[in-house]
Amino acid sequence: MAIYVNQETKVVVSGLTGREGRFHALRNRAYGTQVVAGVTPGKGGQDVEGIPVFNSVREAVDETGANTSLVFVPPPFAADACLEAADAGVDLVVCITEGIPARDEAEVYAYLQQTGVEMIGPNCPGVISPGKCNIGIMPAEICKEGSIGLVSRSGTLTYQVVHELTQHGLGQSTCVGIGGDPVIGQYHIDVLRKFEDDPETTAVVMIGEIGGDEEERAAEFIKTMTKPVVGYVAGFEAPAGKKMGHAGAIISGSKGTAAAKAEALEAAGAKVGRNPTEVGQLMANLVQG
Amino acid sequence: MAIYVNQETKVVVSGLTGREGRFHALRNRAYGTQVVAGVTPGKGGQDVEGIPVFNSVREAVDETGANTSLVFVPPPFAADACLEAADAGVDLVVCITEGIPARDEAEVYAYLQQTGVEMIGPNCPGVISPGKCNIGIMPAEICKEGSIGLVSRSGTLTYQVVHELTQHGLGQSTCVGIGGDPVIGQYHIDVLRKFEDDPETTAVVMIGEIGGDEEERAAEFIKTMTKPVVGYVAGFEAPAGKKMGHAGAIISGSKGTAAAKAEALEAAGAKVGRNPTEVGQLMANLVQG
Amino acid sequence: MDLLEYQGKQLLGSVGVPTPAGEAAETSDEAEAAATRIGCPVAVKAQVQVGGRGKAGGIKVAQTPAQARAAAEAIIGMDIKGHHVHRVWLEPAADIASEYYASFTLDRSAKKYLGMVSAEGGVEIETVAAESPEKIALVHIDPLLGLRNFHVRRLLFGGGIPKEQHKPMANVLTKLYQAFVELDAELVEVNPLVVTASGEIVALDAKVSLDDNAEYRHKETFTAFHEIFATDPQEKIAKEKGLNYVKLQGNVGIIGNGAGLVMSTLDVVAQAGGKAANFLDVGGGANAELMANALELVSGDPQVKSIFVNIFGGITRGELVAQGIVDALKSVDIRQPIVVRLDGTNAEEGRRILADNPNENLHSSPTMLDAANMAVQLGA
Amino acid sequence: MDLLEYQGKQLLGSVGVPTPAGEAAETSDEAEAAATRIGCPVAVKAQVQVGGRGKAGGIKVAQTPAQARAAAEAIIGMDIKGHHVHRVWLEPAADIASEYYASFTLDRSAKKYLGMVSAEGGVEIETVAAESPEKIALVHIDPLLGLRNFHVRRLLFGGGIPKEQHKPMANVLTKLYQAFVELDAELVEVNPLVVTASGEIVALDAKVSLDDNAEYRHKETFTAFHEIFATDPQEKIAKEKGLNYVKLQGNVGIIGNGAGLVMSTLDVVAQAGGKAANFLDVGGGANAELMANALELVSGDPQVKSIFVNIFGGITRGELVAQGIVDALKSVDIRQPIVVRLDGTNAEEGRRILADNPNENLHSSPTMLDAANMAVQLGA
Repeated sequence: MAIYVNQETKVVVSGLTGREGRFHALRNRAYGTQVVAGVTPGKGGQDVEGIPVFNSVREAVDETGANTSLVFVPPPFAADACLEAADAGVDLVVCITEGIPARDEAEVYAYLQQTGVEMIGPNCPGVISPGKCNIGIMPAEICKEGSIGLVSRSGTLTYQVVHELTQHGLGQSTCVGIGGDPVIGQYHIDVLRKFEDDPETTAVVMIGEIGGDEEERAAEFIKTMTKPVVGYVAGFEAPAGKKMGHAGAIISGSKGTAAAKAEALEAAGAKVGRNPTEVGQLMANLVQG
Repeated sequence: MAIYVNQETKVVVSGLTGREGRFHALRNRAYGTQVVAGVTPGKGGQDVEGIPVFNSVREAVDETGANTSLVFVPPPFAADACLEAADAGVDLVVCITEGIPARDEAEVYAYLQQTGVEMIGPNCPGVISPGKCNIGIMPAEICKEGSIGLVSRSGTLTYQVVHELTQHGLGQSTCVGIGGDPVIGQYHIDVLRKFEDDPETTAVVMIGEIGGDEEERAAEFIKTMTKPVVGYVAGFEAPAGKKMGHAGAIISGSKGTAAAKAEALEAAGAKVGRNPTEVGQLMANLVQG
Repeated sequence: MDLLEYQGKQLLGSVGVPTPAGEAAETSDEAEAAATRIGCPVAVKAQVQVGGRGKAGGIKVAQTPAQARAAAEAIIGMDIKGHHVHRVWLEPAADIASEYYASFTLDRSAKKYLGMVSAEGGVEIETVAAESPEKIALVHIDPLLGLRNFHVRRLLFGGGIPKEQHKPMANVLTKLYQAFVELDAELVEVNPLVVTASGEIVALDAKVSLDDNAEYRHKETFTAFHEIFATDPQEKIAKEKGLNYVKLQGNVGIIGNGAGLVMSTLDVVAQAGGKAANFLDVGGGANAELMANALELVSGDPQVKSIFVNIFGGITRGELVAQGIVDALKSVDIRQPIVVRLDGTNAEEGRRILADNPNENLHSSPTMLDAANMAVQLGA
Repeated sequence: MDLLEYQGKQLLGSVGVPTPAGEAAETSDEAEAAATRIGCPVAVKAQVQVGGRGKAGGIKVAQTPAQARAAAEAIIGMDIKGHHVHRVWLEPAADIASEYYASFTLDRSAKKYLGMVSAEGGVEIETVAAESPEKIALVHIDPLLGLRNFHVRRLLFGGGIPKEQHKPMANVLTKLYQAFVELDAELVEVNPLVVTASGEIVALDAKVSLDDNAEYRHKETFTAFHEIFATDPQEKIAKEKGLNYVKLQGNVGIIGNGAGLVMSTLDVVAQAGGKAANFLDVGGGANAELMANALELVSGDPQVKSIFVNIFGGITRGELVAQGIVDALKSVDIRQPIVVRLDGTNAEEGRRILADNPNENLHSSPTMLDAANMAVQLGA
C-alpha cells in the first residue's frame, strides 16, 4: 500500500530534458521508481538514458501507461504542465517547481478538482514510499522502509526528521512534502486522512510551520484519528511572516504563530517535540515503549 | 424513492416573481411539491402567496433548507441563476428557460460538474414523480403514480406518451424532460442509469429525436440494463436539422437520423414504437403480458 | 445562423485572423470592377451556405477583369445543392505552399469545446477523418479553463504541423478560439488555412455558424448578416409572427405545439399514407392570436389540401387554442378542411368551444392517430 | 510586495477604479507646492507599508498650502510602527457621505478567491468582523469561473450596501476584481470606499499587495515600485546574491538550506540559550559560491559573534557546501568561530574536505542540537 505512490506508480516527467529534471528523474529511477516517460515539446522521439521523450503528456500516457506526473519545468510554464498532466488523465501530479504565481496555482487547483486528479505541491520536495517509489528530490538514502507516515510543508526539515526517525530504527511508510505555497494540492489534513486509512501506517509525524491555519485544521482531524501523532512546529523564533493585510487575519481565524499551532496539536492529543531530535525520541517512545 | 425529486424535495424558484415563474411554481405547490422559497434580487422580504422571496439563492437555502433549484429567469440571466444555485449548495438544478446561449450552457455545466451538482435542462419541461413532487411545467393531471420511468428530450411529446401510458393504466415512477439544447445537464444515458438503479422503476420509456448521437450512446447502455425499455424516436419525416458543418459529423460518428437511432435502440434489445400510441401498447404488452 | 464565406472571414479578420482582402459582387459588372480594383489573378467564389462549391463549379480563378466578369456571370444564379447563388466574393488568388485545416466547435457529447487541426487541409475533412484519422488532432477544451498552451501544442504536434510553422500557427489558433468564444459561434472552421509561397498564414476559406440564442449579445452582427439571406416568403412571415415554420413538400398542413410533438405528427401523417406540407411549431404558451396566425399562414400555402391541428396542452391551454381556431375561421377565408385534436390542459373546455361553433370545414378527433388518418383522407 | 497607498491607487486607477488625483511629496517644500496645485483643503497622508496611520497621526487635513507644509513637516520622518515615513501623499480632502469596505484576496484554506464587502467602512475591518460579523459579506469565487453577477449581488446585498448604490458599486467591484486578477495581487483592499456628498464613489485608501512570484509578468510595475522602498543594506546585498536573508536581533549568525530547517535552527539556537542574528536560507542546490557569499554576508554583520552553518543535503551537495566554506575562509577575513553541521547528500565527502582544510575558527559537529549548543557557547 503506502499512500500516493508505490510499486505500481509509473512516472512521466515534464521537463525531463532540463538539468534538474534529468538529474532527479534518473536518481528516482535508480531508486527503483518506474520512470517511464519524459515530456519536452519539440524533443519527442529523443530519449534520456533510455527514457523516451514525448511532445505531450497525453502521448506519453497513451504510449507508456504513465499514471503519475512529476513536474520540473520553470515557473512560467509549470502551471500549464500541471494542467496538461491532469488533462492527460494521470491520477497524481507532483509539482516540484518553486516560484509559481499564486493565481496559476489557484487555477490549477480548480481544474484538478474538476478532473478528480490529486496534486502534491507545488514548491515541494515530492513524495517517497521507502523501498517502493521515490518521486521528487528527497534523498532516499536517509529513509528506511517501515510504518511511520510523515507529512511536512518543508523539504530539508523533512530530511532532518526522517534522519532522526531512521537513527531510532523507525522506518517510514510514506513521507510527503506538501509544499509551502499559498495554494497546494494536498494539505496536512488531506495526507493525515490517507495515513489514517493506510493499513501499512501505524503512527504519523506531522511537521508544521508558522503562517496560515492548516495545522489548526489538521489538529481538528487528529482528534478523530486512531493512530498516534507526533507533531513538530518550526518558527517560534522566526521573523513575522509576510503580512497579508487585514483580510488575511479574518480568513484564517488563527494567529498563525508556532506556539498557537503547537498548542492546537497538543490539545488534539498529539505529542509535540520541541526540535527534530525530540520528535524522533517521542516517536521511539510511542512505538517501542 | 423515484429519481431526482420526491417528497423530500424542497424547491427554491429563481424568478418566482415573474409571470411564468409564479404561475408554475404555484401549480407545482398545489400539486403537493414543497415550494419553500423564491429568489428575485431586490425583492427579498416580499412573498408570493406565502412563499418567501429572498435576494439570493444562498440566503434562501440558509433560511429554508431548499435543496433543489427551479430556474425560470429569462435567457440573459438564466446561466447566472444556475451558477448561483450550484454555488449555494443545492443538489439539483432544474432549468426551464429556453434560449440560453450554448456558451453559457457549457460554462454552467463545467461549474456544476466541479461542484457536484446535478442539472436537468435547460430548455426542458422539468421532472415529475407522480404523487410525490412536480417541478416545472408538466401537466400533472395526465400522470399517474406507478412504476414506469420515462425520459425524453421533448415536452409535449412526453405528455402524449404519458397520456398513452396512463390510458393503459400504466403509472409512472418519474418522468424526466431532459431538454433539447446543445449542452444539457442530464442525457438519456444518465437518466437510464438512475432508472436502472431505482427500485420503484420496473420498466422504462425512452423518447428520442433526430440529431446528435445521444440515443445511440443510450442504446449502448440499454444493452446492459436488466429492466425492459420501450423506445420511440420522432423525426423520420422531419426536415434536416441545422447543419453543424463538417466538424459535427466527425464528432458524433452518427448520421443522426431517426432511422439510425431507432435501429440502434432495437439492436440494443429495446422494443421501438412507430408512434406514441404504439409505445403505450408495447409497454402494456410488456408489463401486463 | 450559418454565415457566408466572406461574412465569416470578415468576423475572423476583426479579431486578428489573417484573411485576404476582397469584395463581394452581385452582378457581373460589379465583379469586373472589383477584379480591376483588387488586381488579377483573382478568385471568384460563389457565396452559399453549403459546402462543396468547388466541385460544383462555384469557384473560378480569373486572370483578367474580363475573365472575372465571365466567371461571375457563370456563377451568379447557379444552384448549388439547392442553394441559389446570389453573390460572389472576389479576392486575390493565393500562391499556396501548404494547406492546413483548423476548427473550433462545441462537442455536445463531451459538453466541451473541441479544437481540430490537421496538416491535411484543402480536402474534405470527413475524407481525412475516414481514411487517416491519425492525421487529425482532436483536443477537448474545458469551457472555464479555456484554450491553454498545452491544448495548442497538442493541436500542432498532433495535427502534424511542421515545427517552423508552430509559432505563427499557435497565434492563429489562439485567435480562432477567441473568435469562437467571443462571437458565440457554434463553429469556426478554416479550410484551407494556407501558408503562402512567401510564408504568410492566411485563412482562405471560412465556415462560421453563430448561435441564434446569443443574438441578443451580438445585435449588430446579426442585423448586418440577416438581411443578406433571401428566405422563403412564408418562412419570413412565420419568423415575424414568432412561429417556428419550415416548408415541406406534402399537402397536409401541420400545426402543433412543441418540436417533438410536431415531428411525431409528421411521422404519423406519413404512416397514415400522407405527406406533411410543413413543420409548424406554435411553441409553449400558444394563445388564440398565435393559433389564428398559424392557421392563416398554413391555409395560405396553395399546396395545402387539409390541415391537422395537433395540440397537447401543458402551458398551452386548450380553450385558447380552440378560440384561436374559431377566430381564424371567422376572419380568414379558409377553404381546407381542418382536423383538430386537442388534449391536455383545459382540453374539454376547448372541445366544447369548438362544438359550440360548428363549421363544415372543422372536424374533431379524439386521438392523434385517428386525426392523422382523417386529415390524410380529407386531403387526398 | 506591499505597495504604498498611492502606488496601489495608481494601479487601481489604471484599470478604471475611481481614485482621487493627487501628488507625492518627499519634502515640505514639495508638499506646499503640491497643495497649491491640488487646491485646498487637502489631505496629507504618510506613505508607509503598515496600517493604523490615522491613529498614529500620519494623516492630517490642511486648509491652506502653508498648513500642508506644516503637516508634511510633522509627518515626514515620523516612525509608524517601526516604519520610517519617507514621503507623503496629498489629495483633495473628500466630502464623505458614506464609507464602505471592499476587498479581494486569496483564501488559502478554501483555495479560492475571497471577496469581502461591508457598509461598515472606514474603521478597522477586524473590529467589524469581531463585533458584528453579519455586517460583512464574505463570498468565495472559483478562480476559473471568475467573478459573476451572482457573486456581486451577494456582496452588495450581504454587505448591506444601499440599493441606490448597487449599480455603481457593482461596477467598482468588477474593476477591483479585474485589478486583483490582472495584477496578480495577493490583496486588493479599499477602506474606505466612499460615496461623496455629490454621490460619486471614490477609493479613498488602498492596500495592494503583489505576488512576488508573478514579478516576471509585471516587470515594469515591480521595477517602478521597488526602487521606492528603502531596504536594510545587508538585505539588499542578500537579494542581489539570491540569498533569502532577514536581519534579526541576536548574535548567532545562521546559515541553512530550506526555510523550514532554518526556522527550526533558529528555534534550536533559542532552546540552547542563544539568539539568532539572522535568518538565511541558501535555498535548494546551493553551490560553493553561494555558500561563500552567505558566509561573507553573515560574518559582515558586526552583531554576529559566532556562525552556525546547518546543512541537510538533498539537492544541495555536501562537498560543494564544504568547498564554499573553505573558499570563504581563504578569501574573506572571517573572525567569528563557525560551527558546521553537515548531513545528507555527500555529507561524508564534505566533512572530509573540511577535515583536510583545518582552520582554528572552523568547528564541526555531528548533530543539530550539539552544533547549536556549541555555536551558542562560542558566541557568548
